[in-house]
Amino acid sequence: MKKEIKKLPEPIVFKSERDMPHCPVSMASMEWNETGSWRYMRPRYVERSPACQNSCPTGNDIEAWIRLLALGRLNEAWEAATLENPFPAIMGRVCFHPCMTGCNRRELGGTVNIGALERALGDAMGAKLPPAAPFLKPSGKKIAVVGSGPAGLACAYHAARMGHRVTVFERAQKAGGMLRYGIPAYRLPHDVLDREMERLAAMGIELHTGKPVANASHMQTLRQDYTAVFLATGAHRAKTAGFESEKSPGVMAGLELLRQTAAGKPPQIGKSVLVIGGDDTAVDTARTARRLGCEVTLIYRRTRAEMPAFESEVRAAEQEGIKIEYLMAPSRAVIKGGRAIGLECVRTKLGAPDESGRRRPEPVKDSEVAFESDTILTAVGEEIDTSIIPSSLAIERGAIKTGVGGRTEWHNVFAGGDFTIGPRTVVDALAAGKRSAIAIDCMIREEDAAAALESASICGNGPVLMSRYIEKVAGIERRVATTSNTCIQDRVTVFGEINTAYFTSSEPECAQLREVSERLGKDSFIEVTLPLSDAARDRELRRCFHCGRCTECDNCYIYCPDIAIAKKVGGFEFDMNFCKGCGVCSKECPRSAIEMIPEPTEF
Amino acid sequence: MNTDPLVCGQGTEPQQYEQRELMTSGHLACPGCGAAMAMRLALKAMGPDTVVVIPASCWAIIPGPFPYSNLKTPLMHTAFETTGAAISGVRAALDLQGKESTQVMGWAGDGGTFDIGLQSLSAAAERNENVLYVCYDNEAYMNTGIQRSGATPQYAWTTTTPTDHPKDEAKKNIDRIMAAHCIPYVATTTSGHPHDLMAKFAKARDIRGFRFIHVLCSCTAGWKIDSALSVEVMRLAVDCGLFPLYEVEDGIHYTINVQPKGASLKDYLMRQGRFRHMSDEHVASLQRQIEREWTWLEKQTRDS
Amino acid sequence: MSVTEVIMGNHAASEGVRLARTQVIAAYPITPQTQIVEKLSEMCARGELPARFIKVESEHSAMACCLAASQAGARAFTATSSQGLALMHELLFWTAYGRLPVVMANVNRAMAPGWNIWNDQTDSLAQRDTGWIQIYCETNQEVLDTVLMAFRLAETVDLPVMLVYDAFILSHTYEPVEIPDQKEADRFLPSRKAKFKIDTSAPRAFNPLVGAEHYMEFRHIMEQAHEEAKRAYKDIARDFSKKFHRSYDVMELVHADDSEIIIVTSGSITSTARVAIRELREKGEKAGLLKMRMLRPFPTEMLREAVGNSGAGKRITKLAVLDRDISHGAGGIWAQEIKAALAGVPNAPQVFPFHIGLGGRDVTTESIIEAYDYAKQHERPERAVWIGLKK
Amino acid sequence: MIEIRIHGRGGQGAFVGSKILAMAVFSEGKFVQAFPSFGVERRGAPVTAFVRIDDKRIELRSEIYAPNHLIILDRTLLNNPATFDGFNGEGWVLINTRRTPSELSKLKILAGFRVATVDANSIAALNKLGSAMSPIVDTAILGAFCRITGLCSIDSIVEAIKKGVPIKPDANAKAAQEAYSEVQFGGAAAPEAVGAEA
Repeated sequence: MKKEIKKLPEPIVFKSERDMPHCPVSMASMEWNETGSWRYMRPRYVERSPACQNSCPTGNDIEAWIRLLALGRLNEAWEAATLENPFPAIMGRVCFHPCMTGCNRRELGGTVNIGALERALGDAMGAKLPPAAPFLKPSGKKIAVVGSGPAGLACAYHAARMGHRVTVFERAQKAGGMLRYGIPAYRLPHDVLDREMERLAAMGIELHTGKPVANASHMQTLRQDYTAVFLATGAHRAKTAGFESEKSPGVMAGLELLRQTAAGKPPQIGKSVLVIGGDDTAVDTARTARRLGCEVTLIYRRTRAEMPAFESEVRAAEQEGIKIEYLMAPSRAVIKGGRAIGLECVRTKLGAPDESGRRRPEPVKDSEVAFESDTILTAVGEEIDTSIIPSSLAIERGAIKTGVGGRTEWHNVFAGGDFTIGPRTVVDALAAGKRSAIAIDCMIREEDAAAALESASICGNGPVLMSRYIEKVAGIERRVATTSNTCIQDRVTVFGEINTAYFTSSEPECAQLREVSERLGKDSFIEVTLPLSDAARDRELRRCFHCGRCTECDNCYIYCPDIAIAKKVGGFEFDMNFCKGCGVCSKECPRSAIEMIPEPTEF
Repeated sequence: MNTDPLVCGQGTEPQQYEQRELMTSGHLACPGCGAAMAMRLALKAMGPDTVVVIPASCWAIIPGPFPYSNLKTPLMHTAFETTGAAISGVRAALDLQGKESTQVMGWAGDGGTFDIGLQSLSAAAERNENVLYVCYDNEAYMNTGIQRSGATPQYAWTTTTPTDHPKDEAKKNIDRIMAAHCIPYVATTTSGHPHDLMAKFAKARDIRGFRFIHVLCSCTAGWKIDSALSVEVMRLAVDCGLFPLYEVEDGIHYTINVQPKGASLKDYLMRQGRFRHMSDEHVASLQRQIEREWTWLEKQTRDS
Repeated sequence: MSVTEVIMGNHAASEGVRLARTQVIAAYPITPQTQIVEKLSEMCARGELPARFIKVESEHSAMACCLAASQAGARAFTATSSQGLALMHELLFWTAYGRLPVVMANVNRAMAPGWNIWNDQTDSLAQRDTGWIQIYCETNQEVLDTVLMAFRLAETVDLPVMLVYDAFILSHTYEPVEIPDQKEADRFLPSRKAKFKIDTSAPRAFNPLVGAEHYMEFRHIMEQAHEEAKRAYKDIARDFSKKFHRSYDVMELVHADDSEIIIVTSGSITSTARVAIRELREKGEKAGLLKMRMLRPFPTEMLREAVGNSGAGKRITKLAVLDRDISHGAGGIWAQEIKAALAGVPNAPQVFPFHIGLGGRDVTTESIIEAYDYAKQHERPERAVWIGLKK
Repeated sequence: MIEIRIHGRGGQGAFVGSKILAMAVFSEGKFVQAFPSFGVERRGAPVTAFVRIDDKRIELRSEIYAPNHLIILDRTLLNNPATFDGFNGEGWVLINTRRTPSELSKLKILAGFRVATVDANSIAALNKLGSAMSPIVDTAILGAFCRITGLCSIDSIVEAIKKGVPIKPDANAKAAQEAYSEVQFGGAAAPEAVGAEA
């Protein structure tokens, strides 16, 4: 064991009574008395992964930026947030925040409203976001990214931070992919998106828009010109809803409405609109149509309980006057003059669960209902346009087949995001982009990507952390340091490890929505969700448990009966000369950042 | 005063506790000693211009033997029953030397306060001496090996109230006794509530006249608890209502500082070896005592 | 300029305390001491004595206050008697072993039960092992003077001093006392300078735990302080005599030259014994008188020199020791002390122990002569003789 | 040496009287000693106080067994034979009473004694010393005592009263002066005759 070195005073020895004072009076302190020798167990500071971080596919170090934000250290908070997840302002708005599902605060009044805080962080940086500096020296390697949706941008971002030169090719006129063309501006304003794109450009990432990578030969050229290629063209093809006369005019994909509206050229869809579907795209479609001045009815086969769209979005849609018909399945479009002018539907009831676990809707006999419509918008899911996939690459379940880090069968071609199989969410796309960036870096370094990804992920199978990767490959510590002498543990902090005595049960702060009249007014694509007020933000920041991380709350320091914990800049230090090993510091740590371990012994 | 007992450790911000240490390491308290915590926190609040007077108690041993001391303030050890008188004497001498701003803090255990020292304490309070008297209460004669005192809770085990016949009598209500002296300040706190404790000491420091602070301090040996639970049990004592945290000013103005969180009395008791023999009937009886006390206390609060 | 006034013994003590510029007084009423503190209260109230007078709830607390005040550097005084002194017992050790120069007046009163408020020295003599210096006074003048000397001695050797005088016979008796003026007193008794004191600018712990590895040394150091007290007392007495023209030795031998039988007294009996000796001498007896003033430290060497018959021509054959006290099962305390001091001294006189005047029984010249006669008539002492006992 | 014994009842001021007498005599250059009967003083209970006067330092500290003078502050004490214990009849018996010495001379217990009387109760009451029920007569009687014995001057008594009596010094002094004038001692021997050898 390492011997703690500290010069302690020597005990006083009186050789003669003549050296003694005339009365019993103290001459020195007790600091000669090393009470550390009384110890059976010793404390040590540990750092464990907060549950939120583990629940985020990107491994966003939410605790760190919440802590820094609460301390008013905005730039550091930004830096911490963008280490793992490049787009706080975007993700604060569009992510479904699996982190909040993981949040241990759930047990004591409700999960921390991380989404609102993330948006607050992103917006706090103002109009000009600071470009992220590379961690590593320029590698001189060129990487092509095809598709500027979240997966592509994430890959580009992380690869650039690792010192590679990245070029992004985007078919559309503007970068952003689904962020721009799939998510309506009232949810994600385009200026927010533009800001992020500018920031990527400022990092040196070349963004070529209006440049479709149209076919396989084009792709071959890319893989020769670039060290690596990352394909992330997404899934843009709307699935068919499967009712009669679906191909007729007067029926269009909801996605198409969203795309054209985002491009600034909303189509003419008339006054009365039916939207078919129950996912977010369906709701987005309905609300977009509503904003274009339509009367909108949403038709969904199941009940509200089974609806995949966010509850809050559905509620907002209803507020905005969108009528929802549950347990209603379309059977055929009513055609007049070659154009669909209505929809015939049948009522459904819920039967046995299907493979998704949801109860299957079954038509109810003789329950036909007819709706009139100017336009029928379908939004029952998207699929990949597999036509750009070279024939020599395998296709699996409608998507390109990939291995570790999204690597395809072509050794320097990787793929990710909706273009591949897997959960199709923005945050998953960001995670995929990061994984591929690391895999590409491993390829360049000629290292085993599988091993690298495993060691960079929480508990070996959780989210992959850029902080761990760069620490491993380059020894660069980018972890947001909590306290010194910390033993970092690859463990996720569970609620039972939180000392709830130090927290009161409190309700989360919820973001307010803009008034409906304003949402549907002149500037109808104005952002619906309002930011948290400063006070609400500050309250919400303080609801975080900071699971598994020292916040320098002083508990250990203030309780230590042996004054064996010193406050240092950036944390605390145990004085093992005096620590008696009582364990109070560990027990009273609100967030389980101190553990007791057996006293090391040589015997 | 911020009366949130949980403020410590709750937020992100460092608590900005007084960092100056007026107590050194190397002392002879048991691991996890609540009384050691209390002294350290109290001195942080009182500051270095403080004289501490300690009678026979664990704290007569904790500072260490001749020729040492673990306090960076003057410390006078005095006879068991004399704290009230000794602090009066020190006060008088300091006043005559023009050191009227120097604080004199008596620091006696429950035996030295509830029992043998009550006479001199009462007299000093009656004279309204300008001193602070602190009773650090670990609810038995711990220094001599856990014998019952007037502060030992009913039904508790001690070596003189064995489990075959645990303590019959309820804990003496020293706070009411002291409040009845109509002194400027009486307060209760625990080492498990550092913020509350330090705030009360800081408040007491700025009051002239006789001040009495009753600090509940866990004793791992006497309460038969794991040392790591030292703070937790003190907190539970408050949260189950058994040890109310309140202040009495001028004997009449009552303020309850912390509302119990409604922790279970049984949970508090069963964590401690000294209570583990208690029957449900005993627990219920103690619960009734708690309720009576709170009814009384809340009435005082309303009336003041 | 000094003034002479007819005052009671208790007020003589109070005047001494005033002249000593005592800073902290803590006391509790007990007959026959009460007038000391009543007078001091008046002095404090009138501002004649700028001291803090702490009206404590017991003698025990009185001593606790005083020792604490002394620890904090103040000159502290208290007064008590009998039961009150006994109640202080524990704290007498604290004061002495803490080496705190507190001065206390103890007015000798008998111990209860039965309740007895009258004169008897058992109360103070029973405290002989507490480490205090004890000085017994014969007159009211001596009471006042001894307060001043006691503070000076106490502060010279860092030991507390108990000045002792008899209940009523001195405490309540009015007689002329010369009261020095403040300047004279100040010239004799400078202000206190403590070696260590409670001081937040130089923090120390006082009276901590002392283990076996140091305890004996502290006792030895303190024993040396008692030895030093004997030497220091001589200097102080000499200086006192020079400044005030009144001298008080540790002991006083009257008719040293030709006495054969010496009556040994302490306290106020001495005065009456002086009359008795005069009467005896008028009848041709070679009677002498030895007044013992200091019990602790016990003046062993001086006693041996005074009555040990080492000088040429001296032939003291008997010491009749009058004890107004009793250590039950062992007899008179002064007699024990004197016997112990003379043990092994060749040609030492025989010690005849007498109990006299217990519990306020009046001591007359006749009763003293009775003791003398007994000593004269008996070749050697047997058991202690009780003078005036109803048999 | 002259020894004086004062008999009174608790509350009459016997001890204070002994002190004042001692102070007055001391002021004229004599040595003095004054002390009470050592006991628990209770209002109304018989008490005694003692005064010794001498030209040289007084060493004797025993009680007084053979007083030269008796001062009796309450005439009911005449009924108590102990009042006259040890009194050799050489000096005065000064009694606080309305009666004249000749009226009292018939009393057996006073037979052969030189008796002086003074109505100290009335004097004290007139001077508002104490209450009508229990007048404080010590100062008044001292005026009478110094007149009959000549042990000190009335001026010394007055001075001593002013110095040593904390309450109503002027009224007390006036009482002493009135008693000095009013004391009846029936043409007995000259005051200086007694104790002159002291």
